[in-house]
Amino acid sequence: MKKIEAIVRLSKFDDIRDALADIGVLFFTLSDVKGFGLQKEKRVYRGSTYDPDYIARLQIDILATDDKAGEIVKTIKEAGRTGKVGDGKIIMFDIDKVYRIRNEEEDKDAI
Amino acid sequence: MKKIEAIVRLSKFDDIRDALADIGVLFFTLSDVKGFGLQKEKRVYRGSTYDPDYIARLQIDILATDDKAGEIVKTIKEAGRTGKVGDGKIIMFDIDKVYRIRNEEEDKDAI
Amino acid sequence: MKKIEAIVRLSKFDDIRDALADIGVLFFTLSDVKGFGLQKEKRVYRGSTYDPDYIARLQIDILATDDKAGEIVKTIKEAGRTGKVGDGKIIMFDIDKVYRIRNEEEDKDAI
Amino acid sequence: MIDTLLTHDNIALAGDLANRIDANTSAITETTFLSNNLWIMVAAALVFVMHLGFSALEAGFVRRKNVVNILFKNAMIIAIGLLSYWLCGFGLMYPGEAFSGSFFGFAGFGLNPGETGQTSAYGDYTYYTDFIFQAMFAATCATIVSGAVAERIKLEAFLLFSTLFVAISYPITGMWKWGYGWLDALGFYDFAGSTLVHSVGGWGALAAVMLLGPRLGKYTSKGIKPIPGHSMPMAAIGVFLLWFGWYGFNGGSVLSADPAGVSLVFVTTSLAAAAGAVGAFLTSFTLFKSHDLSMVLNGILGGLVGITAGADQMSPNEAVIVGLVAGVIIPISVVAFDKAKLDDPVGATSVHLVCGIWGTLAVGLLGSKAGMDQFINQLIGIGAVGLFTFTFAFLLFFLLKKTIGIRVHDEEEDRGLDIIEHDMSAYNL
Amino acid sequence: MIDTLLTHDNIALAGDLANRIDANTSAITETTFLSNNLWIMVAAALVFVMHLGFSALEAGFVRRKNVVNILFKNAMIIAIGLLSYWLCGFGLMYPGEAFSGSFFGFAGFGLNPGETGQTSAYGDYTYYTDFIFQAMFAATCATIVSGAVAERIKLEAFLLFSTLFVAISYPITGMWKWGYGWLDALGFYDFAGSTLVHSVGGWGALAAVMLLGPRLGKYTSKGIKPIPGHSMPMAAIGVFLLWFGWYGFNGGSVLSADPAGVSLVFVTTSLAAAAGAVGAFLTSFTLFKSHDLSMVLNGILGGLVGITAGADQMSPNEAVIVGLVAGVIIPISVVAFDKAKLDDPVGATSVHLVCGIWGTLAVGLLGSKAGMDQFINQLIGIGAVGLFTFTFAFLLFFLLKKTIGIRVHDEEEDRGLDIIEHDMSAYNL
Amino acid sequence: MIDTLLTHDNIALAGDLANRIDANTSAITETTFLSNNLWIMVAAALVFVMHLGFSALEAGFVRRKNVVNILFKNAMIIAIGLLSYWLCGFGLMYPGEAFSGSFFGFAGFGLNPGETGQTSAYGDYTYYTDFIFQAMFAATCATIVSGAVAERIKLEAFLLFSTLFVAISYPITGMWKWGYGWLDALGFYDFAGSTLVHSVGGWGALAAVMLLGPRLGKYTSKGIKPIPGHSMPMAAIGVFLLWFGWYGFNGGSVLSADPAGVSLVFVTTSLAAAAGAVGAFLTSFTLFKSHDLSMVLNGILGGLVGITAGADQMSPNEAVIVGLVAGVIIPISVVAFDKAKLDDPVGATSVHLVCGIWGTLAVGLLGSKAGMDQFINQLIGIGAVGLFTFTFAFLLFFLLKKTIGIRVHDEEEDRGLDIIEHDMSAYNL
Ligand SMILES: Nc1ncnc2c1ncn2[C@@H]1O[C@H](COP(=O)(O)OP(=O)(O)O)[C@@H](O)[C@H]1O
Ligand SMILES: Nc1ncnc2c1ncn2[C@@H]1O[C@H](COP(=O)(O)OP(=O)(O)O)[C@@H](O)[C@H]1O
Ligand SMILES: Nc1ncnc2c1ncn2[C@@H]1O[C@H](COP(=O)(O)OP(=O)(O)O)[C@@H](O)[C@H]1O
Repeated sequence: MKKIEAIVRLSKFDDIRDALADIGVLFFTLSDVKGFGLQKEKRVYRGSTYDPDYIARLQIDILATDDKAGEIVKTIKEAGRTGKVGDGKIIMFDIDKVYRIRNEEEDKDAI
Repeated sequence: MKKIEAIVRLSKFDDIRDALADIGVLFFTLSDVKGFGLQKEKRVYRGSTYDPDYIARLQIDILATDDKAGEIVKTIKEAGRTGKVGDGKIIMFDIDKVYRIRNEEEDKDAI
Repeated sequence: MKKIEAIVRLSKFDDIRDALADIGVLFFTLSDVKGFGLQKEKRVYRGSTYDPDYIARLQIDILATDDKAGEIVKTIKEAGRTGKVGDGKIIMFDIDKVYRIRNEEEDKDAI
Repeated sequence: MIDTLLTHDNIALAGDLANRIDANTSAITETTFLSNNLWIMVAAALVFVMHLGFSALEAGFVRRKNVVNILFKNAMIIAIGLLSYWLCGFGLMYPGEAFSGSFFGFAGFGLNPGETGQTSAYGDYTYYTDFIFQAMFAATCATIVSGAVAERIKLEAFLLFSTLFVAISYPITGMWKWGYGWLDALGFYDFAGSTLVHSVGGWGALAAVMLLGPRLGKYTSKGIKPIPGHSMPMAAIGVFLLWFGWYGFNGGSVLSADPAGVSLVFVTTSLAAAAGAVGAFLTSFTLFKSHDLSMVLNGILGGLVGITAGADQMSPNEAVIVGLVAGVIIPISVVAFDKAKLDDPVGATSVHLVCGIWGTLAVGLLGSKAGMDQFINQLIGIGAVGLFTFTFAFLLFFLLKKTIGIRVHDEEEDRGLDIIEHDMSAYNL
Repeated sequence: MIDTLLTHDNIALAGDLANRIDANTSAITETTFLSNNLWIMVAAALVFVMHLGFSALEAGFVRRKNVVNILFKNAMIIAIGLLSYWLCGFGLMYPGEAFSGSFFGFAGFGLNPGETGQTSAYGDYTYYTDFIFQAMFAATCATIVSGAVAERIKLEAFLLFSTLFVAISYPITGMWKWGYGWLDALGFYDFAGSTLVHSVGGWGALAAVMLLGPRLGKYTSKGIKPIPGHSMPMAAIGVFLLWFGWYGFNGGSVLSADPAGVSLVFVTTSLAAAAGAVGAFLTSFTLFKSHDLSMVLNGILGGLVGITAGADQMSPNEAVIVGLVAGVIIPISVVAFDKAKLDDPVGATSVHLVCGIWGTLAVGLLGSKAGMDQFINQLIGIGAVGLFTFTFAFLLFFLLKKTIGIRVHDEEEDRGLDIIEHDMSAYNL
Repeated sequence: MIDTLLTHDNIALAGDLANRIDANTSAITETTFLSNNLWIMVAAALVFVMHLGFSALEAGFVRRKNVVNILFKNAMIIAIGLLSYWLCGFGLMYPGEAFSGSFFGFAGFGLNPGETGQTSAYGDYTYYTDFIFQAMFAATCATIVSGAVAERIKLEAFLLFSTLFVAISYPITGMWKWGYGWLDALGFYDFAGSTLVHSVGGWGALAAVMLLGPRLGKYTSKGIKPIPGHSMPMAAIGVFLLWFGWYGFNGGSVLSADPAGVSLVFVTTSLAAAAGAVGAFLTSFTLFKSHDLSMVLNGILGGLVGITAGADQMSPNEAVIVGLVAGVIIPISVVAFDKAKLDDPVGATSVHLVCGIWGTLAVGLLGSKAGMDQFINQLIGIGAVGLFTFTFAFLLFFLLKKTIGIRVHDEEEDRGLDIIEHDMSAYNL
């Protein structure tokens, strides 16, 4: 089993969610994160212009079976792309175990 | 060493924390996440009923030694269970290294 | 490739960021987390003294190539240290793949 | 001879007494003038509070990413409103007797109290009190628009629109009734502005909403996707402050501190607001099986807008009916506008336009002026003011749309107006 | 003959002058009436602001998940309060002279100003002014309960309770003193309602808290686990607004704009509030070694509640003492209620009940009415009103508990009332 | 004989009429007194609202971690302000005729209305009204300091400073002009306190900021790093409430309800605030290419502070100029203070000190008092008050710095004052 973590633009989230739904991925976990990266924003406060250093982003965590993982990555990449600096990153890594708290299902059954 | 990530109900957090304390796990990291899953909630705003898509959940991250990990998972599963859809997931995966920032302790000593 | 996750003090974040910048690490992802650990704080509300259980902390996630990872950990440890209980933890683990959403770059090129 | 002397003295004495009586009489006039004027000034300050109320309500009903923008607009509107009313609005709305019964008039730019403007000769209050009370009203109509167009309009377009709307459109239709124009001559009645202020704002909002289109993602193929406001407490605080300010809006519209008149208005205003809350509560619970705070808040406002046209003509019992009906209207109207895909984040069209129309009609149906003739006059007033205002607002927005553009790009809307137009966030660490 | 003529003329002239003097005299009466009435109306509007103050304070002192609920309750309370006072409350509280000295009376449903109600013949203000000022007070007692039962009460149960509490219980005990009932005849003194409004609300709150039980997780085996309010700024804004509104609550209770009377009340009210802050600051710092904002805010309110019974009887110096003692009481009382496991999220029982009692007793200890007799009368008043109100509230809540239930399920409480009762959140993106 | 009798009767009759006329005359005096007094009391309540305005504005402009602290300070300031003004401030500021034209005087501790203080013999309002209106002003100057020193000052040091500043420094310079001291004799003019209140607060703020140093991380080697306030809505609500309160601050400073006077002041105050918004909007957009809400909010306040010295002397057109200039000053001044590394989180020095000076000078340049002599008098007043206040504040802060310390440790500043000083957070779940 894989865990996929994608750091994406806020504005692309709806597209990504719809695209994931299209390939049958309806379950995932989302969190608010701050991305420090290439993309910069201008801020002005009381006469001083500055760069807030980070941009608000969303992190999507998806647990997936090995065979499904590639498709999920591809889907996020396509739906999340604007082509401009700041589109974000996806990582994927192996996990040992998945448990469903509700019952005794594990691993593939629990995803 | 293992990292355990559990996505749990807000309402079960206190029980889980107490249960973890009972088995000696007092240290962990918590974050607010949004769970997209089977469980749905009803919302009404200005005459339109809708589904907010997600439910607020908590993610508990615990670093544990290999021998302790199983017990932790079991504890969370028991304390976090209501039996109704939406109880959440636990994953477990291997990590290479743990460092304590305060001093030079590493790995098991740092947990 | 490695993923490094560091749980650090809010007050040390600026130092850590500057130190990371000095070694060329300008990109990372930050999130707000709550740390349950050794460090305690006193709170008083309406005549009752209590312990809020957790302390607000920041989690820094950095993707790094295997050769760079050690230096990053060292940098965070040094810049994040006060020597007092509560400085936090760093973990490191292997990841399979990194993708850049913006284009088709992968792995090292995507970091 | 002594007698004669005495009587002559008497005459002198009587003359002296008469003078002293006259002095008293005019002192009484002055002190009554002072009290009446005081009330209108206090009422003006209360109407000012409504701008805070609107700001808080609208800020509460938009998303976090557009909060600075709505506050910026509201802070500028009150400024623009006061200044443009000083520049020409007051002159357009109160052109003077010479223009009685007409469609248009102008007393000239700026303020000119003349010789007697600041004395009791001017009326129950001074010229400057008159101005400031009216000026506080003026900006209201633009604030109403502000809420309806929130989260997607370009700042410059909105500020331009507001300036012209408050400086030209509002005072012209205001003059028709309050400036003794043709609607006044006709017998149209609108005590404190259900039509002249609230519907005017509502028509402007409707025109804008039609030309702007809905917020991205509101009306999807799968149906309506509500976009909840970012802070219910802020919205609630706004509504309470509006209610508070309404005591000045309606109470001050008696244009004196007449105890019988103002106290009746306080009672009708209060009861209508309360009944509006209950009406919206029951209706929205019946329709949606939910205790929707945003509906109750709008219901209160609906009740207040509804009673505004006839606050001095209704008995307490009638005020309860007016408010109750307004409260019932609100949820139905909000849903209807949504069905028509007219996206109004704060419900300004339902509250100010629909309940404004209801309140104006109510004067023909209930209260001391009720009657067929009055009802027809009310209809004419509603229609005429609506036609003029909607046309004005529509053409102006259309012109702006074709020139500088009225709507931000989708990407900008997505990112939020706070960052795009103001380079700042409403909330920070 | 000329003389005779002249004198006859004189008589006519004198008659004329006398008429003009009479006209002046009655004009003076009217203008004084106008000003007095104006103040009571403005005071009514200020008391209205207190409902905003309560809403903000209570919203600030509850958790995020119960904010919509508390706002909904407060918006409905003011509506219900005004409407039920219109329906029967006013008639129960001011049944008329026929019921002087008695325990109960009723003037009939609805409002009936009669022939002279809207004229100066009615008093220093009109009948409608009288009604609206009193009506604004009435809802206050239910708002006080609202804060104490927050975060766990069922909405329907609360709304039912509030309606009956405001419509029946409050006016009956109010009548005992302000409606010229038996307590008034006895010599009990309660200027603006330390007992009749605040303690009444406080007794209701106490009964409710006893029957409801504490919020989940508040009193654990390991001791008290405080549940901090979600927004201190909102609570602070609420307290400032309450203080502001109190100028109407106490100042208006002079029932005229009498300069000496009202200005004294402004001073005593201000100084008591200030001293309450200082008292709570010092006491809570001494006891808890912390600068607890929530205590200082409650201390201000304690000072205000404390001075309310004798705001017109105290010198400024005495007002400082009354406020200081109230401020000292607050932290001690809050802790005592917590020790007794009576969970009151906003401190309503400490502020309104305990300081209400203190303030009422203070009239017998300090100020121009101080004395043993007065003190005993005060005790009788406190006891009688307390007994009646507590019994009424307890029985009503008990009945509701046994029928529709008064408390949400544990799971629902955990999830928060906003989602459970209102299907919405207070804060959104 | 009959004639004689008649005439004698006439005399008696005339005497009777004269008595009745006299009774009317004094009744008129009383009723005018009642109305004037009423206005000053209402104005006092409005000035009270300014403290809420300041609290909200300052809370909005600081970071989340220092919100409880700023609210705590503001709640204590109004308490301390009222109590210290009761204790000695009023006596120092209005020492009585005996001290006319002098630099210092003292009427004694506490309040002493004397025989006639609560009657019309005292003036257009009662002694207690006088006190409460003035007392509300007094605390303002400390609140101004509170914003400038936010996020880093020690609570105890600040409370000590405020107490002495309000109890001693403010009334002494206030006495120079309003207490009929030497500046009044000289011809210095400051209607409602551009200098006596706002600049005084501003000088105190400047001294404190100089001795405290900037917040950590504000001025870095890479330039200025702005520290955005945590809540723009709260700041905006604060500014609207300040504007509202200003109608009492300036309107009440007419010291009667004189219709001509107060209504002019309402108009000039409103237009200056509006022009301040526009001035700040245009200037900050020109300079920074951004629609900076915080600048527009400060611009409104700048306009209000600017008009305060001459609100009764300016025509509406002149008021617009005064406000516009103040609005233009704001962004320039804010940047200048930042360049000088004087860190003032809320812009108190720019708003209250700089615009206070501008407003005071404006009386010599515009309006009915304009002229070279007046201009010089204004300069003298600004200089004298500034010198005294700055010296007092600087020495006091210096003393505190050397004794108990005025600044929290870096670590504490980093953690936030809410946890460090109050063991609590402003926002919770
Ligand atoms: N090395 C990294 N480690 C962790 N997160 C990263 C890293 N590099 C980028 N990110 C995350 O990805 C986001 C987007 O990256 P950015 O460099 O702005 O543009 P792009 O995605 O086009 O390369 C960043 O805001 C940050 O959250
Ligand atoms: N494939 C997945 N990837 C990541 N998170 C998931 C996944 N499936 C479920 N979750 C998380 O677990 C939570 C609970 O899952 P849900 O499907 O609602 O019920 P249950 O736990 O009973 O299966 C979700 O809200 C989501 O946060
Ligand atoms: N076993 C653990 N699993 C996950 N997070 C942990 C664990 N132990 C500590 N942490 C995180 O590290 C933070 C700091 O740890 P703490 O025990 O307070 O002090 P120290 O870092 O000095 O050992 C905690 O607040 C928590 O967020």
